[in-house]
Amino acid sequence: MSLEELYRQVILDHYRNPRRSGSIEHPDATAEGNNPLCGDEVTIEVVLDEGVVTDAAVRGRGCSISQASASMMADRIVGMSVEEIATLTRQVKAMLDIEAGDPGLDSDRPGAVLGDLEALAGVKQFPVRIKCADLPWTTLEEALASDVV
Amino acid sequence: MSLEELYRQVILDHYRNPRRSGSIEHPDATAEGNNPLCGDEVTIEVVLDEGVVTDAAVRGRGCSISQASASMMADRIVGMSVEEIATLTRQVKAMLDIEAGDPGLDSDRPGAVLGDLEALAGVKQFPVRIKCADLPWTTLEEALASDVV
Amino acid sequence: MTLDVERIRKDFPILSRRMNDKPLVYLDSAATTQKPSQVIDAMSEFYQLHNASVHRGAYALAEEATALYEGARQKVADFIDAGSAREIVFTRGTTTAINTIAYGWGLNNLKSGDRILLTKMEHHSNVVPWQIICRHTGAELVYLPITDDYLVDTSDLESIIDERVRIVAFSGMSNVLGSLGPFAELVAAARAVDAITVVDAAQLIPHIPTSVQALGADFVAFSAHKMLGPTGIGALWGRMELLEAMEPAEGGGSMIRDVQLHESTWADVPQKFEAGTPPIAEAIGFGAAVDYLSALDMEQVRAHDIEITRYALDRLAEIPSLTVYGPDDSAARGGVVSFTLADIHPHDLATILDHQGIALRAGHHCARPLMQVLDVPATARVSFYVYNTIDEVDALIAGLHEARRLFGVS
Amino acid sequence: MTLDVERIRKDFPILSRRMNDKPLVYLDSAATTQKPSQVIDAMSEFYQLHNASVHRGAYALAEEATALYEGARQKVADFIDAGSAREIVFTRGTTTAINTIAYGWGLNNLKSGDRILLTKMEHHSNVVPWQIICRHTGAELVYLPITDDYLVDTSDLESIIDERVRIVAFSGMSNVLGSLGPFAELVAAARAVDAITVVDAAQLIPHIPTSVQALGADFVAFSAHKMLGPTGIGALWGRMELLEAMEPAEGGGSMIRDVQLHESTWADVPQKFEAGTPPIAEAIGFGAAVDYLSALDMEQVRAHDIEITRYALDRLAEIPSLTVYGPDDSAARGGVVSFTLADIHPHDLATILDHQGIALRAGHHCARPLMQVLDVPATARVSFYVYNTIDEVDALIAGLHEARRLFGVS
Ligand SMILES: Cc1ncc(COP(=O)(O)O)c(C=O)c1O
Ligand SMILES: Cc1ncc(COP(=O)(O)O)c(C=O)c1O
Repeated sequence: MSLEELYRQVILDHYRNPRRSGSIEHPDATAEGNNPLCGDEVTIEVVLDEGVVTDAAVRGRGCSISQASASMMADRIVGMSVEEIATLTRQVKAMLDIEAGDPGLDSDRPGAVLGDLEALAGVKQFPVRIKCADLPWTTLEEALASDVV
Repeated sequence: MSLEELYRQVILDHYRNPRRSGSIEHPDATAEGNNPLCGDEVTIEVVLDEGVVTDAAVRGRGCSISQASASMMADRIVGMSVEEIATLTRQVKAMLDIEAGDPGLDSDRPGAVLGDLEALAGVKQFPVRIKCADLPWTTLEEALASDVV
Repeated sequence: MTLDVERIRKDFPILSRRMNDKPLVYLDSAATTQKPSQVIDAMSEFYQLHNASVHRGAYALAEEATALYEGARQKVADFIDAGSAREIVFTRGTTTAINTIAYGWGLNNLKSGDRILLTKMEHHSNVVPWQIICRHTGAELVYLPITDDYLVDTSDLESIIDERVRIVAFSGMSNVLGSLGPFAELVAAARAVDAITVVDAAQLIPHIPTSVQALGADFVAFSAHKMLGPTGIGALWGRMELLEAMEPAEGGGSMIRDVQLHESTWADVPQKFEAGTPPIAEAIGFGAAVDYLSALDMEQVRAHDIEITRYALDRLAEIPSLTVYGPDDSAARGGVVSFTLADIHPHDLATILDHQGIALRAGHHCARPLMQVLDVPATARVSFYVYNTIDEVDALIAGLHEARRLFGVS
Repeated sequence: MTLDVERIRKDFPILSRRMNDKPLVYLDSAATTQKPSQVIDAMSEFYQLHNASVHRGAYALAEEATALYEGARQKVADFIDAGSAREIVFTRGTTTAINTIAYGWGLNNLKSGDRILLTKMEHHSNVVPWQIICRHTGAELVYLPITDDYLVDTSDLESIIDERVRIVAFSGMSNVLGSLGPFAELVAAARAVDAITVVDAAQLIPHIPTSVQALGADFVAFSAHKMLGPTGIGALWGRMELLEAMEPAEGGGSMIRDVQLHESTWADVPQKFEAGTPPIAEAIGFGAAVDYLSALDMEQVRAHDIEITRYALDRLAEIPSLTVYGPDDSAARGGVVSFTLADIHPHDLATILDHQGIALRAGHHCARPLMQVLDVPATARVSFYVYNTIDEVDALIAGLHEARRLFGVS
């Protein structure tokens, strides 16, 4: 395991230039997540249209891993349906070694499925940091669950 | 150290037939002592006439050592002045190894000074029990101190 | 013997000690048990290799310590068949666990006129915290009496328990009489009036195979040091929904989600109840202790308790003018036997036996209300555990005869 | 070096460990220190030879355990120059010690309108217990601000402290900034309005030679595990007359004189505050820890802290875009150094350094109110103790340069 694998350029880029950073005036679903032990915070807001995320915003503070993960996530989910997001979330968690079992990840072309998010794969060599990478995803799950009526 | 030295006949006799057991209607000095850790209890009442104990009563419950010590003490102090009792108390405590230094004990004829009380000497071989033998004496000190005006 | 006691004894270094030139016969396990090397070494090894603060570290050593600490929580949870490790709160011991409920639940929920139902055979740990909370809230204590055969008397339970009763707290196994609590009855009666149930399981968990889920109570408190584990740690098991609703007693680090100048929010269960640096090495020792007991098999531990206690009760019955306080029925009791012998005070008995290397307890055993019921100032008490042998009971009996001789008791 | 650190390091088994193929560089002693063999072995030996319950036993083994336990109390008393061993109450740690005052003194003496004065650099342990007691009593918290040079700001003390203030509680040494408290000023101001003073000495006692009598405060709380001792134990020192007047927080066995069904009376100090079976082996380990520190000589421990901290501060100052939070004056601070490095989050720093075997802390350090004053979500923190070397500081500096490289910080 090497630090270079953890701190890839794309991570540092998302950390320093977070995408979709800010807030949305009338979100359909929102959730705040925090990691009381290390202090990372993430707030997620999404606009939904017939089960599809049409806009998303995140803000928060914390380490490069949690903030980059949030930025990549926000960038990625716009245009995806809630079901697609659920699959993606499972895939990310599997990549982070959080969830066991076959997440339906296309192992031949993982890049095609996860794209930028693949950059988070290095985290699983650093168990202390897995929860940082995971925080935005768990918070997103909560946000989407809160919307389900 | 032998158990026979601890449980001499005179101890068992005082335990089973406590002297001056009971209470006094108008005591001049009184104190209650107890040993919260082992539960021994002693109450002492004395009548004083110009600095001399003219009557004494004890009651309590507890082990043979504490109750025999109380009985021997009550029997002994009647007729003694407060100063004489203070000396005797120091002698007893020295015998029990509680107080260091020369208590003014006449080492040639200890029996003549302490009499029956010598039977308590065996206790010092049993450190756990020293506080039992001491309880009545410390309580007596409190009773007499409470009277000093 | 059901257990291979000779092999077990080899694990306990202290059992090779001699006291007063006699082999140590340790019959005071209800006060605290001895510790096997497996437990002692687990703690030393933690300090030698893995010591770090838990949860808050961002480095590998702290992760190791955290994994060991949380692993111990899981072991303790499994040992008592808890639904989840999160239902285990590590405390300093049974006493602190009961105080945690008293302050956390009691101080925040009780009001004047409310009642707490106890039994007259409780250890001071299950009496005094409630008295303190009553003083603060105006609630009052009510006691269930004891039957002639030394069990909790539930015959008037229906008239005693009504909706004023908010808490029913009772010992799972008396540390004086050995009596096992009438769990099902008390739990059902409490549930009928929506009272919470608190089991002082300081003696129960070490001696009786227990599933807290089957027990049905709401809170169960116990201490590691009475079940081969270290001092300084115990556990409070609670039903998740109650733990979630309950306020913490102690405040401090690690139990918070956020701290502002004038108010704070709490971390999730169980951290909410674990303010400050926890007893980390002790948790690991506790885990090693339950591993040891599980390897012996708690059913076998119980069978050994029954066997040795039965033998002790039968031998004690042979001694003239000896009175045993506690049920005779092996199924209704654990391995704790209290007694008095003629007019020999229990402390004198303890001294005489100590002289022969035999360690037994004399006193009120932190149960003064029970002593008043029994109408004795004190009793002598022997208590057994996995390392005790029939030979040791024989030594006890010989010691008691020596006491009779010294005191001239016929 | 003032201390013979190479010799000292041999006493700490964990320091020969390697982490990630690098020698372990342990820079998190403010969280918990490592333990010398002398401490580890003292506890093992207790369990192997002397283990029994204290105070209540009537046999020789229990007397041995009691003598060891009370001997440890005397050692801790001597270490802080207490007037009497009876003024030492063993608790689970600093957090429990402060909660003991909060519940024992606060809950029984405070009323609506009363005030508790804290500083904005307190550890959550010295904030949250007071918030809880305020909720129960209606008292309120007031805070002293922090100066630009990271000290408690006492410039408005006179206007802030009046007779509404009943308790003044402050840290002896900040676990984030290293700042030493303005003891004399706060103690005098508190005394002038008859308020009690509580010193959170979790960092003070391990690092600064301290006489509690000279300090002049009323209560002093500290933890064994931050001064080479075991987890699971700490101490509350209190002035005898205050301890005698104070109600106990926890109820249970050993802390009573008598228990009746509806009320109880308390044992003498310190037993009154030690409900239940105490952390016995831990007390003995605590005693061994203060023996170890006394043999090193606390003046030398302090000199070593100053030397290594000075070196660290000077080296850290060489790193571009690194900010240290805390006083620069060695006389005004202990061996705790918090910092941030450019926009690299402290957790990232910790991970990068961990990769090189260096254990440091990142986070809010249980001091969120202070983080708000500093206007940072978190800091990185290194903290030193008797076993740390100048070489280890050099390793830290190299690690920080590696972090700069990885993050492309100039
Ligand atoms: C200043 C300060 N106060 C209080 C505490 C709490 O100590 P403990 O966790 O040992 O109770 C700590 C350490 O965590 C501390 O550094
Ligand atoms: C029945 C019972 N309850 C409570 C306690 C208190 O346990 P601890 O002293 O470990 O807190 C004990 C043992 O002393 C006990 O036997």
